[in-house]
Amino acid sequence: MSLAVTLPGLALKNPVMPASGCFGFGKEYSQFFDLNELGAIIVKAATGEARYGNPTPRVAETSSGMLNAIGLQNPGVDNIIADELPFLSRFDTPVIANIAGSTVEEYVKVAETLNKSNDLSAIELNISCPNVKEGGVQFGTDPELAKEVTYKVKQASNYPVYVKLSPNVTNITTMAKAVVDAGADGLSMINTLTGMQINLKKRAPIIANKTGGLSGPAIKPVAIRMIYEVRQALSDIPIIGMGGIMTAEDVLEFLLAGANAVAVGTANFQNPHACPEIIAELPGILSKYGFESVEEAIGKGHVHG
Amino acid sequence: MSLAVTLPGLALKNPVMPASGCFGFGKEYSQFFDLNELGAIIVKAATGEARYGNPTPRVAETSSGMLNAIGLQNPGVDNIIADELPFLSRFDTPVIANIAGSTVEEYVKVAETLNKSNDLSAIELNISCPNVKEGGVQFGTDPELAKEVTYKVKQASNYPVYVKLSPNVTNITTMAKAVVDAGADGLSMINTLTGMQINLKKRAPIIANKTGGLSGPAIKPVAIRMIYEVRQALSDIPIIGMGGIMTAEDVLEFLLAGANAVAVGTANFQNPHACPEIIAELPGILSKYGFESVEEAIGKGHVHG
Amino acid sequence: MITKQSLEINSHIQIAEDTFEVVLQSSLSKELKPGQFVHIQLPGHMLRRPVSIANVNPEAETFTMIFKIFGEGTRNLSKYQAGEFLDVILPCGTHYPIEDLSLEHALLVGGGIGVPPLYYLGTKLKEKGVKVTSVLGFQSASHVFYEEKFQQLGETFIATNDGTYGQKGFVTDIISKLDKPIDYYFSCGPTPMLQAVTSQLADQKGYISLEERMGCGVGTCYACVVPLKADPSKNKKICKDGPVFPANEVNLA
Amino acid sequence: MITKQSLEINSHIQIAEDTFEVVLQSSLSKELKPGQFVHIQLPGHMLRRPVSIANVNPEAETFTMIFKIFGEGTRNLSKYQAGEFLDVILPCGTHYPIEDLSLEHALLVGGGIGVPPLYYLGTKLKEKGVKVTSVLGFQSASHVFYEEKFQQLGETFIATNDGTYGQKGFVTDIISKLDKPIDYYFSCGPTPMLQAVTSQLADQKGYISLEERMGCGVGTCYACVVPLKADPSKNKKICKDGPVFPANEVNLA
Ligand SMILES: Cc1cc2nc3c(=O)[nH]c(=O)nc-3n(C[C@H](O)[C@H](O)[C@H](O)COP(=O)(O)OP(=O)(O)OC[C@H]3O[C@@H](n4cnc5c(N)ncnc54)[C@H](O)[C@@H]3O)c2cc1C
Ligand SMILES: Cc1cc2nc3c(=O)[nH]c(=O)nc-3n(C[C@H](O)[C@H](O)[C@H](O)COP(=O)(O)OP(=O)(O)OC[C@H]3O[C@@H](n4cnc5c(N)ncnc54)[C@H](O)[C@@H]3O)c2cc1C
Ligand SMILES: Cc1cc2nc3c(=O)[nH]c(=O)nc-3n(C[C@H](O)[C@H](O)[C@H](O)COP(=O)(O)O)c2cc1C
Ligand SMILES: Cc1cc2nc3c(=O)[nH]c(=O)nc-3n(C[C@H](O)[C@H](O)[C@H](O)COP(=O)(O)O)c2cc1C
Ligand code: FES
Ligand code: FES
Repeated sequence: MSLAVTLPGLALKNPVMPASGCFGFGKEYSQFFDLNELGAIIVKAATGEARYGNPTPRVAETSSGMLNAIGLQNPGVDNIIADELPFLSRFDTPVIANIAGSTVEEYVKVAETLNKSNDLSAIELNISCPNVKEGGVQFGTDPELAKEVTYKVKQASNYPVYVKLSPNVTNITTMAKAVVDAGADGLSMINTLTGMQINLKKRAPIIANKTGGLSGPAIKPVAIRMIYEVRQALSDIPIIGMGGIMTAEDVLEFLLAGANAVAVGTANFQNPHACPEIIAELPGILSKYGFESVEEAIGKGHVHG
Repeated sequence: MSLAVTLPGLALKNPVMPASGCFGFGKEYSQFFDLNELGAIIVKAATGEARYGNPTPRVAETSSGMLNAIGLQNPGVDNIIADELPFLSRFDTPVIANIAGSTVEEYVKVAETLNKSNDLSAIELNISCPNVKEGGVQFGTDPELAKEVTYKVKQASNYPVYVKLSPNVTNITTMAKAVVDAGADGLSMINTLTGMQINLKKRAPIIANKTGGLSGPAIKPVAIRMIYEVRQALSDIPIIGMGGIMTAEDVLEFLLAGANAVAVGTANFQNPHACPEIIAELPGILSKYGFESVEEAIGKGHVHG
Repeated sequence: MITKQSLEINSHIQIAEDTFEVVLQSSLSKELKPGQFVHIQLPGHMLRRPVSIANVNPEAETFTMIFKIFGEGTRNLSKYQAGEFLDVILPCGTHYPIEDLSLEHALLVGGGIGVPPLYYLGTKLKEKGVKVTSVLGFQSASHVFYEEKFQQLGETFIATNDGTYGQKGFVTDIISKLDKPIDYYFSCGPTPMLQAVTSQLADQKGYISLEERMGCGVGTCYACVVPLKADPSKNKKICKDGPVFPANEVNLA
Repeated sequence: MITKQSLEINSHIQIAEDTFEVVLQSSLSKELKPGQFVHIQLPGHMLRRPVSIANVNPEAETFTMIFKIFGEGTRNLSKYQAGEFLDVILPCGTHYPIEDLSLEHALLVGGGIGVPPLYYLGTKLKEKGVKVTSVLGFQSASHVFYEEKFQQLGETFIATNDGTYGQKGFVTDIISKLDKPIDYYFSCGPTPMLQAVTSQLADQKGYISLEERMGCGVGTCYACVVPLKADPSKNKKICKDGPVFPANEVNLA
């Protein structure tokens, strides 16, 4: 049973990696398990300067999901390169940086700065963070802006660029095509759906930022649908799929929909062992459903007509 | 404790009504409880001619939700007027027809035909049904088309028109403004989010139509966010809110977000007594959170800044 | 009348591999007819699960259902114990209309989880003095259940897919060797089996019971339709117009 | 080291209105320090629930937690029984650094569900020979718990919001009448109480323990931050850098 998958810049021993923002920079979860077990690691978003993020509360629980509005808190790209990435370099696991910004210039600057690090294998271009007032989300919902930022980051970066798409759009295929046209090496989808929960006692949104990003199993059907649609339209583009993965069965569902690899986000909070447990169960699940490798399952859920 | 709410064409004794497509034409659930208890009843979509709908399977279960792709099966507007609506006229509960179509002409024809019925109080214009191949969803995602169909139906109908919005859009406020500009008397939101689930054994989407509409508590945060946003932008437009309501607390959350009344969909399938039980609990929940009437709670979850 | 009840579990035992027999207490038991089903709410699940009525004890006011673990919902159901309660909508759907049929010899053809409703039907037929022959298909020996009970109703043949018990093969293999004159057949099981049985017995009168993914289970949501043979542009609801249909009424293709 | 364990419940009893005391068996018990918390998974809930450690029995390898029903998660937790298991991440967060402090007389100030961690702290202080005075605030008489246990640690004053027990009013009303010389205060409770206490005791050294809605509980998600007084553009994570902070370090406004 081969779990290996090869994507631009990423020779993965298995297709499972923690999702950006749900694993910090790896240190905390390295107390729970050996990070060598992971297919790859996508770290928390990096911006040009350190960001404080949004006021608290920043999270809320929903039915089969959660809302978050962290607001891209991070120590800034320079500190990430200096203080965070070296720790991860000791593992035999590719690291993907997630980059964010308020302006095209900031994105480009972060991408350029990351070229200095030798601890990376790829970049995930987060054009879809719904929790920052300026920038962020417009890039993810306007195909022209998405094209521009993708093109410029691609020019600036020495690494393969995976563009992370927002699900908060009328037409996901249009967005996917736009960034692929602009040179994206792959796609990462989906980021969170914008949502809100209201505190009945306080008569106000629970999240201080009012809206937050909905993640977890609640959004899995939307993620599967979008990946399926994009895979129908773009048969060759590498896709890292995510949104509500909790089990190895979920991973297989994403592979069938057309993902080449997957990321696990919210599940880490419920179970810090989520990633290694899913990886351990994957071979059994693949063979239960008649597959001999991960590669074999990719896109096999598509029917024609 | 007053539960009454007055909306264009609708003097509701309480703000709770079953959602379109989740209550048929009332007969089956009238075996479980007295339909007089309901604030109103929104019946299944009517099209110009009888529609067979999509192939089966038409439903699937998801985490805290379900997918459906019924495909607007209905006996056609003439049969609905002749065979279905008269049964409901014996109850002291306003009836709202839900109209759908593939072309502007079909919508207009259905609206005109419904003028013949004396058993209605309002029309819900479903421009957002994601489960029919032609028509349906484009009206719900293109502001210009939405405007046109709203305007023409409004011209054709003797009844107040509530336009039911699709959540599958980048900007819900743009859609809301478009239909309000075109004369909508109110909004109904949200319809289902487009989703998919894949059957691992069959290696194909479970729903025969491939995609289906996601409903239930999973989507509640998206519904609350969209209603909140539209209420911020349009302070006076009546809104019937829906999406994942299971309890009287959920109803209050929708009222706080800005809904004037609410519809309960998927919950009916889990509990045929869902609507009357929610109505019975509503006064207690309102007073627990310090409200003396439904009207008082509407929009009270908004904070400024 | 259809009702939602909270029903106490009187007994809950495993009777075959992954297969459980549950006896529930309900004041409505005596009204339940063969072919009807109940619609069960399980915590953590959005949709109810339909399960057929496998027997009724009108004096004790209990009824029996038999289910097999298929996915998460039935796995959840398998963990219940006697004394716990289930939230159930009942009775759902139509029944085998045996009161209206002139019957001397009935053939019951069941496959897997299609077997349970036929047992209740068989007891009712026997009460009426009808001769009953049963042909039951299971995956393998470990899945066989209720064989003796069916034998008490009349001659009973078992087929298993892998030949570990009874005859190796399908119910149709057995039926082709039966040369008993029957008036009606009654069949319940997976759709491929029903397709095979209805074409094999095309010139016999019969009733079949169908399965489909359900939403409401009471006829409001149009989830569970089956096209009509006479006019495939029309359909019927399995939860309300069915699950029992005259064999030639619906289009299984 | 922080670990996820499945812990058996040794006892689970109600000790006041809506308030439960749970004793859990864990091989890590003896490593748990006052001020730390555990992060509990409850079925059907996406996020874990943080609950403080209220006491430890190192010989029995058990620890105690005390919680109040607040919403669905704690309601769910209240239904567990001895013999059942809980999925727990432990130990989480920092502790009151009493080993490093030169202490003769400590003031404990707790409000509601902020009281439990102070009990474990008090036992440790007493072990060290520190004199302990406790001021505890509750909603009303029916919510009071552990009064006698605190009295065994030292002088204990109770305030209730509605005056149904002890002194009517807030913990600050009692503190203002105390004129005991204390070295340090240790406080845990709702943020408004902490604000009042920290400003009332602004010229005393002290430690406070904070609450915030959490995601991971281990420091990866940045959900649970609190701004620093020195530079409110910087913040610390309550789950990892806290929940215990020097009283003047963080900005509660
Ligand atoms: C009228 C009727 C009578 C039935 N009687 C019995 C019986 O007596 N004994 C028995 O073991 N089973 C019976 N079934 C099948 C039983 O309902 C399914 O096995 C069960 O719903 C599977 O649920 P799950 O959660 O285990 O599976 P999952 O696959 O996790 O279920 C997911 C969803 O699919 C639906 N679903 C999956 N398979 C079926 C199916 N075959 N039919 C209908 N819905 C399905 C579930 O209800 C649920 O909504 C009957 C079905 C119908 C329609
Ligand atoms: C470090 C720490 C220690 C705690 N120790 C105790 C204790 O010893 N005893 C006790 O009774 N309570 C304690 N709490 C508070 C307890 O965590 C909350 O009462 C509980 O999470 C509420 O969950 P719920 O499901 O009942 O409420 P809900 O409102 O339904 O919870 C919804 C979400 O909000 C979060 N939430 C709600 N209130 C709080 C809160 N006050 N603090 C943190 N998260 C919250 C929940 O964790 C959950 O994610 C502590 C909190 C923290 C942060
Ligand atoms: C607390 C939290 C923080 C997140 N931060 C980021 C981030 O910094 N960058 C990013 O691209 N996505 C971020 N995400 C989105 C996740 O990477 C992922 O796309 C999303 O949560 C869906 O996956 P899931 O359902 O498995 O969590 C964050 C999600 C959560 C829950
Ligand atoms: C089975 C099913 C059928 C539906 N049919 C219709 C319909 O005919 N017309 C319509 O406007 N909405 C239809 N809807 C959408 C609901 O009216 C409602 O907007 C949606 O389900 C969200 O509410 P809920 O989460 O409470 O179900 C249907 C929903 C379901 C689940
Ligand atoms: S399940 Fe709803 S109509 Fe049959
Ligand atoms: S809860 Fe995740 S960082 Fe504190």
